[in-house]
Amino acid sequence: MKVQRVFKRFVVGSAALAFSVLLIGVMLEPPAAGVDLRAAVSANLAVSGVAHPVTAVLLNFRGYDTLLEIAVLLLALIVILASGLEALSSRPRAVDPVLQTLAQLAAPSMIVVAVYLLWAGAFRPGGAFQAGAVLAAAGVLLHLTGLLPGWQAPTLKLRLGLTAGLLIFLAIAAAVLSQGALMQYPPRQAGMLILLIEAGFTVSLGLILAGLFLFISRDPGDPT
Amino acid sequence: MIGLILLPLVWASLAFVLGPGRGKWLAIAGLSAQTWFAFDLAQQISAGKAAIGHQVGGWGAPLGIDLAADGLSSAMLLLTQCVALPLAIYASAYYKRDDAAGAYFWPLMGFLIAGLNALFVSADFFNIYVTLELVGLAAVGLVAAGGGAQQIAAALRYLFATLVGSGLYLLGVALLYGAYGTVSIESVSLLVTAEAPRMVWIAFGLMVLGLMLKTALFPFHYWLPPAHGGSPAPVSALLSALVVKASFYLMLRLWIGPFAPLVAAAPWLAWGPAALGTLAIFWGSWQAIRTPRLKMLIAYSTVAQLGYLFLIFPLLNGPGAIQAGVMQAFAHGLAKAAMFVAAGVFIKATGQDTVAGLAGAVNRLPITLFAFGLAGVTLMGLPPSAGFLAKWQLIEAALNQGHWWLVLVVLSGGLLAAVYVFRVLRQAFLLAPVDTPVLPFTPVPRTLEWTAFALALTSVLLGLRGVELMRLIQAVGAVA
Amino acid sequence: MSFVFDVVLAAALLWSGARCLTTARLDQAIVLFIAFGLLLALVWARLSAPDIGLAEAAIGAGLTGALLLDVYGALKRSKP
Amino acid sequence: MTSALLFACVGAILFALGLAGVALIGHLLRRIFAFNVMGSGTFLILVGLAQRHGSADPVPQAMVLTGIVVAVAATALALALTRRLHALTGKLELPADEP
Repeated sequence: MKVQRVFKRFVVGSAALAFSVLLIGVMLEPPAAGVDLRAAVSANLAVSGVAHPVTAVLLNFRGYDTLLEIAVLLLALIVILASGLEALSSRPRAVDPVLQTLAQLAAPSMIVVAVYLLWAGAFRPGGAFQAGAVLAAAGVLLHLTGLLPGWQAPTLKLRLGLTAGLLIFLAIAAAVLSQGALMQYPPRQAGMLILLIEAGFTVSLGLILAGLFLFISRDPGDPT
Repeated sequence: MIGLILLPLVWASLAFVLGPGRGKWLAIAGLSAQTWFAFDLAQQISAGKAAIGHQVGGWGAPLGIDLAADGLSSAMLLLTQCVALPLAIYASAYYKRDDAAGAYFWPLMGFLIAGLNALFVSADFFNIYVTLELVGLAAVGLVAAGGGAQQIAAALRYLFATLVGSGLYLLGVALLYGAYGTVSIESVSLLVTAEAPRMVWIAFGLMVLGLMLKTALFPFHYWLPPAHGGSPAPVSALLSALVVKASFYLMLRLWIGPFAPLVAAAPWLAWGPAALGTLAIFWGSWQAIRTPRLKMLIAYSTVAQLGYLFLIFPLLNGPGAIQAGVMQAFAHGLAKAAMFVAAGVFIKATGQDTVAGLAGAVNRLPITLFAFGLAGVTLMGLPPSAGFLAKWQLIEAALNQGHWWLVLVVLSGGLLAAVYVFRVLRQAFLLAPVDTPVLPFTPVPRTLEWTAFALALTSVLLGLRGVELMRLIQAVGAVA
Repeated sequence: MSFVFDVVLAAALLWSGARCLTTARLDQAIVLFIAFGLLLALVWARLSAPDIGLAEAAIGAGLTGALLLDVYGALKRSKP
Repeated sequence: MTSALLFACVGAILFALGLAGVALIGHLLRRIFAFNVMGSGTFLILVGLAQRHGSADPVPQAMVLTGIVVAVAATALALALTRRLHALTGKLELPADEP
């Protein structure tokens, strides 16, 4: 049994080593002739509605990926809910009151930071992802300091918030079908539409990421 | 085509907003509309349009993401909707109102169908990765839903298999982008024809390996039986009929599409999948013959039946091979869905999941048993079923190219299938032995029995309407 | 000069990744995993990808790290 | 050799390391780490290889952002299932392969 395990380790380990050597070897070879998308991105940046190339790719050129991605995120949360949750522990968390005050002060400013990041994403690094992450961090902070109880079952309001990002995105993507294609934003309104999508995205992303934490983070109920 | 992606996303999210256990009517309505869309699309393509495309965002590849439906993808779309709709009707009667396992069934199923449809029409390597994850995570969620320790363990095993599979695929995508600077399938096809550095060979190998893991081809099948055999019946049916077919479709699509120049340069590559497929047929059938549990028997039968799909790879140069593969996907999809839902009826009625527990079922559940038998006819490949047509096509293609041993594999696989199907039927037709007490018997909703019957009947009757399907798939030959 | 920094960064990233998978103690592995995420965020900054750096630090290291620590705490509490 | 190519090579090693880890490690939390190391390796290859000769390329950067969110979703899901398994069985490893 033990010999078998050592043997398995040896085989898998040397296979992994050989594979990485091979991979590095081919990566050092000169590349084939290909496409350069950098030129295409900068040529179309002006009509994309945003000035930051990464945001333009994420929400306009390859916005369809992002649409499916928020579906993946929502899906992960639903799976966690579906796989069954432990009952909430009745034990209160022991928290320092100083920490609580700090968290109370920090949470509103984190929301301000999130809004700033969302707005800044149009022309510099930042955007819905980062803003949503900050929102989620605010939620986690409030939870850890005992100010926000763990979520038991999602209420209707919460479910609406969780899906808002996907539903707004779907609605806008389908509404512009009259332009000829899914997600074909008219260049003039593109900036506004993208901001709208990003706003919904931020709220849902924040709630989902916070939800990942708040739904998972619970102890098995006291066996009484 | 767009409706087939947007509609399930919409009903899945709305079903989640409505709350646990709600949304079945939304799902059934949505799936009915989708079925109509799928038929409409298939009709347009068989009427002569070779392929229907859509440029998302109006940018066009390689900057944007393209969608494209040809005969092959539209056939898969048709299969997906035609299996999903009866399964939704079945599930609406299967899950009781406050069943914890069914609380989030509808949103999960919606995302699964959306992911499958999006996968079938995507023409972008990276976009396909996202759809693969959507399908994989939804499938894992369905396995895990409301389950006990065994189901959670099966879900975790499945999760790691599917994540490693898509991880390998994603590395392939990364290498392709590194080699060519694009992930549009069309652009990559042109560039591969011009020049294929070694990096592209590795990318191809990684993608094929990842997809074989996701399709549970022997010896990567280890995750399938616990996941498919341990889930509630509607879930097992969705997974066995559709989810594993998606990664097979993708592998076939890559094989005959962008990477065809590589395969042409090294034709011996095709014998790898075929050899593994052969082993899968024998190993899966053998396990199905041995296992005491009914749903495990059906799950192992899936391992075996998936093997046939991979036998077509050495034959792809000649005519008829793609048709044989897609026909097998249809036959197995419909028949396996029917078998799993029939098994669900047996389990609901008798409260146990063993082959032995079926004794005397013929008097109580004749319709369900008949459905199981019909599905078995398809799996064995007896005329006039779709399974017969698939095997006939496969044998014809193999004989045309002089690979007589493939014929032997197909024929002996059919015999082995007969052994495990008759194992179930024999038990069911036997009267309950006198010395064991008659098991308690709960009546089951009629809907459950009739949907099983409808699925099984379709799998047999499809054999009579095979010509239309063949003509639809012909449109692939033109594109590839 | 900056290439030397990159080599050191690469070595640190590899070391933390490898140690994270091989160390015997679970709490050390979690800390190493978070350190791996933070080093990775630095790498993204060096690859002129500040967006990914921000996301990696916030989601990859931050949120996943918090989740891991929480799971670890729960595991410890549930042991008799 | 540019820095981008250096990080792509690091990515290759990380991928192989993570893959070996997923194959060899039975402990579920550690297996989740291994999966994440593998994913990070892929992301480094995607961006590093694309930028090996030149300036920043926004397309793979956007893809990696998408990939990171998907990976976090998968990680959270795996953690939740692991925790659930632990609550039900008290174990952090999957039961033996064949019954």
